[in-house]
Amino acid sequence: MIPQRFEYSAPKTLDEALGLLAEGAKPLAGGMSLIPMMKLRLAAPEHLVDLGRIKDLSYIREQGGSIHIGATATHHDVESSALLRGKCPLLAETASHIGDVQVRNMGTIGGSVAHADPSADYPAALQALEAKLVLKGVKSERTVSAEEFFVDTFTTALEPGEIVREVIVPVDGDGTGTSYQKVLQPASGFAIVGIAARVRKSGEKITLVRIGVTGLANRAFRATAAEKSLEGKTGSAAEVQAAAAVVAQGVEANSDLHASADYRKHLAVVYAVKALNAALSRIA
Amino acid sequence: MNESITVTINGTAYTHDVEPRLLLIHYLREVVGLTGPHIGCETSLCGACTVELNGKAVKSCSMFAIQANGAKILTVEGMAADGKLHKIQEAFWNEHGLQCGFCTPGMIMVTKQILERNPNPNEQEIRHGLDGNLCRCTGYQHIVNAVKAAARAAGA
Amino acid sequence: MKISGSYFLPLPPEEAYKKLQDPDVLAGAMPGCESLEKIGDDEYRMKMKMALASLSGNFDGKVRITEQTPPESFKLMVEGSGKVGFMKGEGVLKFTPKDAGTEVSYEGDVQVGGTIAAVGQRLIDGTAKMMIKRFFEKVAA
Amino acid sequence: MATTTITKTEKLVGKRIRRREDPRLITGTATYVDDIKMPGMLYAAILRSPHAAAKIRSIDVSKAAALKGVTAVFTGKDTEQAGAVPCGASLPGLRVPHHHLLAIDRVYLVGHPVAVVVATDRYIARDGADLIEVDYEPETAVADPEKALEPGAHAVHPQWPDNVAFTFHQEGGDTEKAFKEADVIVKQRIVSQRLVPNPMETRGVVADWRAAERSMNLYSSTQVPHLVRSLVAQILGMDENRFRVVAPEVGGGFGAKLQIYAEEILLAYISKKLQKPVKWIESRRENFLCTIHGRGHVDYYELAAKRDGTITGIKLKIIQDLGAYFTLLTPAIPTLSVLMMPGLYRTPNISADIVGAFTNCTPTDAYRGAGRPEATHGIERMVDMVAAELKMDPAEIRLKNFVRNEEFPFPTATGLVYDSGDYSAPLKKAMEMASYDALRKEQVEARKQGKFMGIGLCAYGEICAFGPSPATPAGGWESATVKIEPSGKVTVLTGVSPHGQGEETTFAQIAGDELGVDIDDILVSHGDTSLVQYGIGTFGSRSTAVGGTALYFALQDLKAKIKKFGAMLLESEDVTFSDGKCVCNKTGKSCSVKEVAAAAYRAMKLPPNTEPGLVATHFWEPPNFTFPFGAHLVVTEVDRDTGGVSIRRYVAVDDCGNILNPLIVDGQVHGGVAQGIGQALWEQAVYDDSGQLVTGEFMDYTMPRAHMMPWIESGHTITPTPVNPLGVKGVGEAGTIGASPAVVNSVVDALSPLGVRHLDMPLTPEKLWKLIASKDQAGSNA
Repeated sequence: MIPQRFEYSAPKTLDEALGLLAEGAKPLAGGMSLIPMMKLRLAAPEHLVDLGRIKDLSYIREQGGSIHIGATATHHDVESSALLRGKCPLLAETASHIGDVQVRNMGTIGGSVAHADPSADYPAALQALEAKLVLKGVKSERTVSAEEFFVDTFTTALEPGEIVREVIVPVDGDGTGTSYQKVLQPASGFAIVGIAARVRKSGEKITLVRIGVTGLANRAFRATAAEKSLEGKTGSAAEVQAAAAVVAQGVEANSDLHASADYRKHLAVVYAVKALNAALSRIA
Repeated sequence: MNESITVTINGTAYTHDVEPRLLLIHYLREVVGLTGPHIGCETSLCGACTVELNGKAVKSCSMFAIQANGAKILTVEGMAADGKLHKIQEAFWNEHGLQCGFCTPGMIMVTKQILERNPNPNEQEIRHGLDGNLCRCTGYQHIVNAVKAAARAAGA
Repeated sequence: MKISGSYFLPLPPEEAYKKLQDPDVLAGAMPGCESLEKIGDDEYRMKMKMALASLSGNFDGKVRITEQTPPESFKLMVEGSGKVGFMKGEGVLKFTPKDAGTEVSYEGDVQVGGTIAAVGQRLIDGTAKMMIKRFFEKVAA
Repeated sequence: MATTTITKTEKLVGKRIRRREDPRLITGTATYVDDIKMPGMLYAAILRSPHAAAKIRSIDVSKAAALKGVTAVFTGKDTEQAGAVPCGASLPGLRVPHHHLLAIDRVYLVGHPVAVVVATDRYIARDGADLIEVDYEPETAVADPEKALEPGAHAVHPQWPDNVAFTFHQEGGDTEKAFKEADVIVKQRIVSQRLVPNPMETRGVVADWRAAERSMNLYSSTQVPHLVRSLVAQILGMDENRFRVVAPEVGGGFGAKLQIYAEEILLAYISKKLQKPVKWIESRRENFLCTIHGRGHVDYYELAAKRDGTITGIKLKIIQDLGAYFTLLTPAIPTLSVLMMPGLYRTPNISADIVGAFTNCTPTDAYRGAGRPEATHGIERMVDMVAAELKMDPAEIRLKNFVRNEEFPFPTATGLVYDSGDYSAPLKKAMEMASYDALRKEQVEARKQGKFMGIGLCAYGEICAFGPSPATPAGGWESATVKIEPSGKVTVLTGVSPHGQGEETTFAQIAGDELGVDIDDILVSHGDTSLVQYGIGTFGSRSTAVGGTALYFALQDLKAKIKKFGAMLLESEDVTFSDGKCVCNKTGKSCSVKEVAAAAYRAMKLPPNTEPGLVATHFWEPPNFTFPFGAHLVVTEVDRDTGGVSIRRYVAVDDCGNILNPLIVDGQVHGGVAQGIGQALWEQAVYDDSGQLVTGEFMDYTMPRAHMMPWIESGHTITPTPVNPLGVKGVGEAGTIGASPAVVNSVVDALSPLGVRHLDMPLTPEKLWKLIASKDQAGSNA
């Protein structure tokens, strides 16, 4: 219940924060994952840099055909953003599935993705959206794809001292439908399996399919075989079923007391059907 | 090591020196003496510690007091005004939305947030909104009724 | 919790067998190993600092090698305890020649206790797999 | 509005009156243990074992003791002589392990307390606990009761290598004959899994020794303050009359706080030792490990029946997972299952055996229902299986076997006497509320479409209002004092210790009606041993049925006094007291309770042999238990693709005798049902083979949340009990007892087309999916 002692800094600028992080301090964003672990003393950082006081890091704005989301935008900011709801509803929908009201009020997109919990919700959507992440260190700034970013269980492409500065998602025009479907682990609210589907149609033909999967494996990933299976088709029930059937193919699935690997793989298929059908039905 | 923070709680400004590791819930309960918010777990899953911070319901056990420096906080103690219960409090009372009362301050504070964002929620929306708060006594049904009643009272 | 898997090492079985018992190799490959000190025949004291995302903890433990049948198999036991609990892994490593190298397969049990066991249930499986993968990658490197 | 406004002349009893305890709770101004602060107060943190079984080679507390702010560190060596945790239950041949306050040289379960660090604040105490070094030598543990009973299993207590704490046998009638003459015999192993009670407020203790007064003030989150006082004072050799226990606001109990815990004894000991007030507040993690668990049964059932559905005999063998130690009632709990094993049925022949097994786990004890949910679950599952075997409707077989209305008081084969009942009434009402026949038709259609729709019934009975003293370890009576103060205001002091059940309201309703005074003029107090006469406490659905009855009789005594003083004031022998007034039947002159009270204390013209004042105390010993009953009907659907269960309808019809406050009764039913559904679908204390509790936080132990609960349609039938003059039976545990079998029966019914006849709880989606997948597989192969 009680964390160990630590030093605390709350810089007002990003540069200042990055300077401290370069010296080995750990970032504190919304704290929704970190603070409970600190209370149980499973985490004991010596120096915390609170990113919450940095000005202008919680923006959600459209810029050059994409939507840019600052690291400290909360899940509530994302779920309630009119811009996202209109132009990238998948991310807003996914945010609404995270934790609960209070967690969404505090938790941030930057903190969540940097934590890279293999059962977190955002990574599925970011994979499906082919999102870009801007990583910033004291002397560097680079942009990586979601595919490159999520490396393994709790492991990302972040180098020591770097933070996720912003997340960039595309604006999907007419003809695209999306959906996030999640099997909830009822105790903690994490995803046993979460499927983010993004489908684009031109006339009757499906021209683009992106499927992000979380909870199933050591990291969120894109189910490319399933995507390919559906591209060029019309989206009939049988086609959707056939695509979903390969969503977990070749995946070394997670297993815990809430769901075995086999059950997870099965749920991935069932929920891929749900997500794809919902996405198809939402194509304007 | 200690740092000075100033927080406005239920309309009153407080300034204290705190250790950075001091959790907001302990600050409220031990330093300021507001024992309405409770501690029911350590994994931010029960919601008994819910308070409003700058207009948003948060779990005060999962943030440090120092993070709240400069913030405006409302606890359940600040809900009643001028000796009159808040409509949400009245609704919990009328609908028997509590038994042992331990989760109640958190339930009341999250209800405030639910209704601010959706003044007329249906049953499913209410239940979804209450998901971050555990109650072991009521089976939630009378709490759902209380939220509905509070919504009606606010609309009236 | 049961664990099993395999990893390919581009070495003949005899060398792979030896390498996986070499204290320097073990010290370099065990995730978080800070020191490995011989305390007996095929028995070492180990200090580890485990870090995974925001989680971290120091563990004092032991590494023991038993049931040796070179170059086919041996049993590896790793245990550690710290303020956040303890962990114990025990497994048999088998060495089978394959494609001019060796397939090292393992089968065993991981046990976790204390606070980590209380909150880490959904992560133990994934974490164990990742640690083992990292271990073999380092051995192979 | 859900609540009723009362006009003056109306009776209070029976009305939906909003609770009088609520204003402090909804404003956050109630005082729970952790809200208590005292000058100079110290804080304790407890270091606990991470191992389920280990020898302790050494404990080094030097670094902790040297930490700035740490006042003292205690280990088992320091407290060994202080005493042990008591067990109040006794059975012939019972092996009672000595339950030290802190481990001496071994630990027996994860969470076993090893050392206490006392410091000037809780942060430092926690830091200090981290600095203690304990060298453990881990041993193999045993965490499963059936494995514990296998030859060669690890001995939890080395002196008892078979891990058997006791065996118990009971029989009634001629079971062998019944089985010999049976047309059908149905057998099933039924597991009632371990649960964690999880009141939202964890436990907490503040101990405040006042040397000059030689007095101990112990604040504890407990359901039984007087028992805590008697036992802790006795254990520590302190004077009971100078030992005050206060149960302040208590944030839920469910049996978990019907205990005497090591920490209550430890804190009192430490406070006296250090001459300072000391506080300890349990973390949720500690609550999972160190507060009792419930259930933990493996039951082997056999039911004998005739072709017409008459149940003629029941055999039951219970393997009870006791845990590593006993808490207050541990070994007694499964005996309650035996008492209730016939359920509501007439079955004259029963045979029961219990084997109590030690495991390296948290002790099991009384969790909401305590033994009755297991018994009800067992019999109600078995009856469904017999019905299926005989192709009878589950309602029909129940109606056929119920004890009949004319048979009350009904002596059961287990030696109880059921007080009163109309057992078919709630079942019929539930079926009517749910449109049972229409549901069955709908089910036929649903099955044609390949849907798994189930309708589950449970007719439950329970033993409540504990209870006659010969059958209750600490005494089963209850007490009440009513005082009318000189101003006419009324104070009720009750020996029960409610913590959410609403007796501050229901008792005010009783007193208000009896005395004819405004409910706002009545204060109901409880939970402070220095204020309240000796009492037993709140558990076993007893508060209103036993405590309320004690109050009722105290009120009768007081009314006699009022009449006497009324006669004095009205100068007449012919006086009636009703509706708050003494009326002279001859002159019609009257005086109010307020006037009587003033006169009783003023004592100007006392009649001979009359003592001044208006106080009455009554200790009431119940002549029998009460036996509430009811029927729950649940409609479920199982998702073929995921195995997920959705509860489409939940109908609960409960008969708890007379209802004092319907609002409160509904609340009790809802909460009970939530815990019963929790057991049926989600909750389980899972231990791994090494004795680690792997569902040991809310991260992994699934508590029912708002979105998981169905809407509960509740109804009532009313059959007053003759056991007490209020006619009330108790309702605290009813919902929990009725829910788990109703839900499981419904899901089994849903999956019966696959040939499923039994499922053990919790009915997790994966369990059901695997089953469906395997049957579908088998079906397609056939």
